[in-house]
Amino acid sequence: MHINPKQEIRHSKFAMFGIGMLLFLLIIAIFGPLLTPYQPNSQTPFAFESPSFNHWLGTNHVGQDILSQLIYGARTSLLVGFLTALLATILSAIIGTSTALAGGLYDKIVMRIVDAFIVIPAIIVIILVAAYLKPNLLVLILLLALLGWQGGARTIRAQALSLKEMGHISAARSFGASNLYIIFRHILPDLVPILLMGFIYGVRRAVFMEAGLAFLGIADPTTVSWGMMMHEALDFCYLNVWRWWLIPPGVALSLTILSVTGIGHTLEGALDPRLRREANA
Amino acid sequence: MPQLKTRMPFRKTLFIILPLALVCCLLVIFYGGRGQPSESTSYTIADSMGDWGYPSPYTHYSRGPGYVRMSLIFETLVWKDDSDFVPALAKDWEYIEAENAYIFELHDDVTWHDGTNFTAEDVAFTFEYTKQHPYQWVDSSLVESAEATDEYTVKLYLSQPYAPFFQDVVGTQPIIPKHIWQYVTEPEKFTDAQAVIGTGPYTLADYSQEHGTYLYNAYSDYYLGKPAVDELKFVKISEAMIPSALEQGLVNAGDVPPEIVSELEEAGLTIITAPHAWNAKLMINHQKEPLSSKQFRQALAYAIDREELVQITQRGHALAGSPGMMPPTSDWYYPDTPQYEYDPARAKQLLEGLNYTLENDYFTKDGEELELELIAAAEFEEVGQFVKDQLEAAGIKIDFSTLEAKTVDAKVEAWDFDLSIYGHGGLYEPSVLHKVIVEKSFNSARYDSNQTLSQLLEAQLSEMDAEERKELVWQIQEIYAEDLPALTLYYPHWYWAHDGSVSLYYTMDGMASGIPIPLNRLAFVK
Amino acid sequence: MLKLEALEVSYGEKKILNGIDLELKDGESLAVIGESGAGKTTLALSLMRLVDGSVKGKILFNGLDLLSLPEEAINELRGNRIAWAPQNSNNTLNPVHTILNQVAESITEHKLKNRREAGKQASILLSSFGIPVNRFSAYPHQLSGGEQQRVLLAIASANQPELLILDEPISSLDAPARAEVIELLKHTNQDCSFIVTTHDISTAAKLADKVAILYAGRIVELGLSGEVLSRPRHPYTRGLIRCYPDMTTGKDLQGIKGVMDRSVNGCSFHPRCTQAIEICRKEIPPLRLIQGRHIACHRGGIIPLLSTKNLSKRFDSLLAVDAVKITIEGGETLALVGESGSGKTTLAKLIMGLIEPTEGEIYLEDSLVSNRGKDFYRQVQMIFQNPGESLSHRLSVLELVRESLDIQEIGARDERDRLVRQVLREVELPDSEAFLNEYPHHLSAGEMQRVTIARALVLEPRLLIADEPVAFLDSSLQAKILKLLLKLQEQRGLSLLFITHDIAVARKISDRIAVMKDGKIVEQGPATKIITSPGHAYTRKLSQAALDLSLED
Amino acid sequence: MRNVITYVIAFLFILTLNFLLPRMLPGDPLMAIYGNEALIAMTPELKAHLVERFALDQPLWQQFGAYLLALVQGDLGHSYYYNSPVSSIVLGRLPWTLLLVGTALIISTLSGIVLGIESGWRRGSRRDKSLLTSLMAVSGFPDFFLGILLLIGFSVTWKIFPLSGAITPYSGLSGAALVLDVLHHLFLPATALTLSYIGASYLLTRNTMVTVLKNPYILMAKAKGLPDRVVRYQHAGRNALLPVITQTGIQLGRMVTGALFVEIVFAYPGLGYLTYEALLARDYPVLQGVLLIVAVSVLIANFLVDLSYSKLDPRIRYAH
Repeated sequence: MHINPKQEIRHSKFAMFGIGMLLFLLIIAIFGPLLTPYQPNSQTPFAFESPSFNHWLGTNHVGQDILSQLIYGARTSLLVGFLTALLATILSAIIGTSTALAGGLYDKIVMRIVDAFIVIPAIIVIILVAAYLKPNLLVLILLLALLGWQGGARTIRAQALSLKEMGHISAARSFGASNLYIIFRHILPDLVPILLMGFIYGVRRAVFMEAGLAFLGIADPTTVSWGMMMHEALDFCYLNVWRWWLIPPGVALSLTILSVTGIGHTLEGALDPRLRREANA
Repeated sequence: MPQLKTRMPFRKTLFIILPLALVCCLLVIFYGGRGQPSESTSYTIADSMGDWGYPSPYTHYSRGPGYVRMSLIFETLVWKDDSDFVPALAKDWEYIEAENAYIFELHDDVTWHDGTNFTAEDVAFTFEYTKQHPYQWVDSSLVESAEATDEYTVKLYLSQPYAPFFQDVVGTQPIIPKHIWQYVTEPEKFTDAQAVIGTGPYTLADYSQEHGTYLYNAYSDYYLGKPAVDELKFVKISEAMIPSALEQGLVNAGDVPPEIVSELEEAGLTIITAPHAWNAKLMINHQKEPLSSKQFRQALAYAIDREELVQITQRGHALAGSPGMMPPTSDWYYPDTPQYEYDPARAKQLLEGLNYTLENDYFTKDGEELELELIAAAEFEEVGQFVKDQLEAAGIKIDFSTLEAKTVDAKVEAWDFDLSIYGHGGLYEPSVLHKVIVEKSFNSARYDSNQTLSQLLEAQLSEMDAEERKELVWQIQEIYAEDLPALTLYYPHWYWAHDGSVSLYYTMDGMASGIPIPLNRLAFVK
Repeated sequence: MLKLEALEVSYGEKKILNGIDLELKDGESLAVIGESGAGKTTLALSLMRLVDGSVKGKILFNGLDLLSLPEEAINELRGNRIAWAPQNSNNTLNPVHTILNQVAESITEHKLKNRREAGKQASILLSSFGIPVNRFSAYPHQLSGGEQQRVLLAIASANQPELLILDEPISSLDAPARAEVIELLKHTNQDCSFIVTTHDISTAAKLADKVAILYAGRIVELGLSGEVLSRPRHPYTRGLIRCYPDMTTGKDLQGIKGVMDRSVNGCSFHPRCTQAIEICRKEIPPLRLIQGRHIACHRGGIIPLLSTKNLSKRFDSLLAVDAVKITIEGGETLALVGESGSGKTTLAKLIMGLIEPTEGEIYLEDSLVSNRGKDFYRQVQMIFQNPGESLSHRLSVLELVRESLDIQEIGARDERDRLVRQVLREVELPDSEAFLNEYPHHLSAGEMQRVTIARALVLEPRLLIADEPVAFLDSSLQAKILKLLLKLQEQRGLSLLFITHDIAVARKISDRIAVMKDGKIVEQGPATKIITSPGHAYTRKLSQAALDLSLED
Repeated sequence: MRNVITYVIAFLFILTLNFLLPRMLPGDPLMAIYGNEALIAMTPELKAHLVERFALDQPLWQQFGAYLLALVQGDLGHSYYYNSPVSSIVLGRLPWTLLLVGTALIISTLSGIVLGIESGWRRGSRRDKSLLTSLMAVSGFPDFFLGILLLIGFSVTWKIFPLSGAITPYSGLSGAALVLDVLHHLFLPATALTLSYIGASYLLTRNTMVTVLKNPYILMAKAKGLPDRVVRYQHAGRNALLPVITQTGIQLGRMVTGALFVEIVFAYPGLGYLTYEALLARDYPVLQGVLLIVAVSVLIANFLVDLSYSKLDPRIRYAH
């Protein structure tokens, strides 16, 4: 099985849209401070201003520039998304491959726990924890990552198990290779596409959850995020301000999730040989 | 012979379900039914929380709206309208200074909702009962004993002279029927129909906790005559939707955010403004260096532009705070309270007087940078941010973080903070000053280092002469503003909007012990 | 009843079927044989109009053009008048329905609307295909592969179709069951026409009246099954049969060189064909009736590479070769068997022109051989009986093998050396400098024989005459050399005239055998036939001797 | 197949979390109970009384043990804020969440399956492409954002649907009119949920369809002369259904959390809104109770799905 994710992605409009959009967001997130004339947190007496040349998306209830908040919100979303997904993917890779290779009691116990976590609705646990702890961004990322690796670990374990049976790995073993050597030299490289997909869906999940928690108002209120903006804007939706206050972060969030979904969907299609198109004689 | 299974019920079911669902959708969409028009008059009040507990004295939630729902059923001896105390169950009263007691003449034509006659026994019973089972809003130790001198006369002996006795005790304590409650040992768990038998103008017809709704029917044998509104409803509507609900005519009244007021007025609704009885304060840890210095606290007051704060964080919908705590609109307000007009230069002067020197934007002392920790709950995030910005502009570095409200409470109570932002209501009756300045409650300044102030606070509580008391309260405000154990930042404007079918008003000094809600039961009676 | 006209099926650019013409009469059965990827299944499915690709041409079923029928009409035919039974593999039966339901479904769809009745009929059908009653409510995964196959056949037979298409129908059954099921199929579907696709020649032989050989989407040979299978006329058919293990031949299995490639121009078999000429590379041969057989080949089928007519040689009074008429076809191995002194070697020498014939002619591809020039020897080469003798002891291996190239003046020096090395590798000899500089007397017998083979092959001849090439070798070397010859034949499409006294060896390597006695060919024919039912007493004697010998060893 | 032990572990985890979390917090529980405004009006003796009443002065491990014991007896604790047993509060709200989630789950799963079957049947066709694009786009919208859009559009601006709640309170409706009233209120929240979650079952069905269609039994079914619809639904669809059913349990879990957000937007009186209110009122007993109930329901649903899956797939049913 040799899959070239690059090629698959290049051929999918969905994925190209996703990558383009993500890159755009990434640039905005990185260069945000250069792009915005305002500090997102700086209050002014000019509250609820309609969009104008000075404030392209108007101002909110304490006179903060909404566009600046939107741009800084991209930072939060992407930071949470990428960092969480990275952590979760690393965790799932370690646990998935180690259980597959080690087997035995370790495998059994870990997989039981993994199964249990899969059926627990993660966001409920997170809400409960967040309600008590009011986590800052870093704690939130850790929390999301801790609750987000289990599904991935299962997939990776399954994949690693089938890889393990493959000839080149038996061959490596017959040369006396250690588990570590096999993991790093043979299994991990073959797992890259699956890890990539896990990562992509991890990003989606984390972005979604961060926004949800902020929307519930149980995220760190000093961090500007899209969910927070919507949470605040919803309180004022009896005014017309929702048009430039509530809709933009919602759309930004949706576009982010959509673009990530696009990439993930394409990768998934590429990874599942059964889903690939082929003429059968 | 094995049975042949019928083919694929799934698909067929689907073809039945889908059109059915479509029809339902259409019905639902075109269904505009908002209830049939009824002949009896009905009044609907919107509330964003909805549920405020079962409206018996022991089960309503301990916030104003809970009391309001209870007060439609249970009455007090005296009550208030928009300008003064008015008779309620008691038609007349008299203070006997020698005995430190009140004699109340009761109405003789009052019946409980179950038809039983209301008598002085019920009143005496109520005050005895609260000794065992304190009613959450009234300090039962204030009444030494209650005595029914005849069928419609009751005498209450006070344990000490207590100026706000009407406001805090007899104007707040709901009277409960002896014939029902004498058998109730666990009033907090008493939630059957008997628990809501009172003397008030309304009887409870339905209460739904999950929908957060209440339905009241007029009590036709009410001693002041059958109430004008036959049916009273409280419905739950989320805060942001109340303006729309008012505009769409779904509800008759509700509290509304300030931004929408002018729009609602244009739409023909009546707007009423609440007195400024709630304030947000900058809590200062006066137990701790350098905040234990009065000059330092004054410097803080000079450094914060409270007018600007109102403009930015409240979008102008508030009054700037008075350092004496009592709002300028209050009768008790001391007109010459020191105001600490915004003056950063003065603030710097004061700090320099305390041996601070300004280096690189921030003050330092003995080489150490002056940095204060500011904590606040999320609801004060904007205010906190503003305070931080202003203090930093004045050279005081601020480490601002928002915490879970409960954590803030805990840290403040343990003196584990420098500055905090906090809010409380009740600024009607000066007795609140005692509570929030010297008492050990967590949102009190707990400031007992000024003996004069402490004595004045005690004295005003027991001063039964109104003019004398006002003098004391003025002095308190002056000293408080001078010492600044805490700094009032602003008093927000609160609005209600209603359609005018009932003339709602804000009760003088708030309903009962100070509830800033314009739902006085008397408005629905006349 | 069924007529295909210029049927073409393609998936995108890829043509799977390419101009199929076929006709099937009522009650007739046709087997379509081909290796995997030839397009058998596509052909079967296109008759059901179930291929995804684009279909051109015509499929006439009792006058109805299936390709132009509306979908409802074709659904009316499918499973009803035309039925299809695929090879059982994983998930051919729907895993979530009981087998009874799956059989009954077909009946309710077409014939009986009453479910109960249909169920009854389905049960009878299943019983008759040997499914026990208690299995009727089973799900497919609970059945064995053989049972599943029977269910599939029952489904296909459910509505007594007029045409039954069996796609590799019984390969998953074991042998005794096969015979039974074939009987059953014939019985259940009387008057039904069959089309059987298979790669299994014996099934074809048993089930079908006619066979069509499919190669790369084209029919290359079509005829009565007995005839085609015993006397294939298309090079591909012969190759296919050579590949097929069979109880009767002794010859080792041999493949066809190369792999199927659809993308070639001209005749799609030409890259693998031993007799391809220029036209084969350019034009697609049509399926023509040639001497009672439909063959698609520019050369009219397998051509005779070399033939002799009335060839005789008299040494004084001895008629060493007496009016011999043999034909060696392209790519085949003809074994010339006889005792020593029967004239075998003389015949070989005559062909090679080492001695002049007394009478008779030799034809190389239909042209009379009169003057043997270099051109002749490039096409015909010989390996001599005694390698030691035929190798000059003065020449090194390199010089020995290069000699013929030198003589033929092929290529430059470098080119010749390269060819030498290549051919040495082909005959499994080292091509190292050291070996190239060896002299014959340093070589073992086996090596020497390989060198002679290399020397013959370096000219890339089409016919190799091997005169007792293994007679001087011990048995283990014998086997190796024989294998090598077969391998070379498969790779290069060599024709072999293999001269031996040992009929057992002949049986191992030849397609046909000619038996020679006293200068005469007393019997010749397919190896199978000569071995299993020898017609001449002498042949019997030879076989007997070989057998005895092996027993005595 | 997950077995019972898996669910036991999951259940224990949730229990432990429920107990551990409140212990990690600083502060006076009384403050959380009555909130700062009310506490001003409280007298010290009342406070003492309340502390005693709620046993807040006992060491935490005793509360912990008591909670466990109570749980066994079906007691989820006492809401200080609502002043009633958590179980009764939760039970009062549960039907509305069930109605909302149930409706959305059924509609989104059924239509997701049907659309997925239709889409997967002719992969790459225009219909497939437009379905895929639009459903992917819709599922990119977070549920609460969809809800807000619907609310602002249909309730605030066009005034077609009610602003909040699950029924018109005290409208005096009964019978069919009441049902319509409930549906009228249900429509927008259910739509928001359905739209958010239809994508998942659609995509899964579609992908499974693509795989299923490559199976020889599809060809076999066509060869029987069965009409397209029968092949599509009875043969392909029926097989494509299996993984979708397995997903339903997980989907339910996601949807319950989705309902939480949607209920908040529409002030729909279900468990989600209760959670939100509990968050605002810092009513931790209710918060814990709701989350416990929700998590356990999701566990049970998953368990039931696991069980029913074996009923649906004969390969598993007869495997042992």
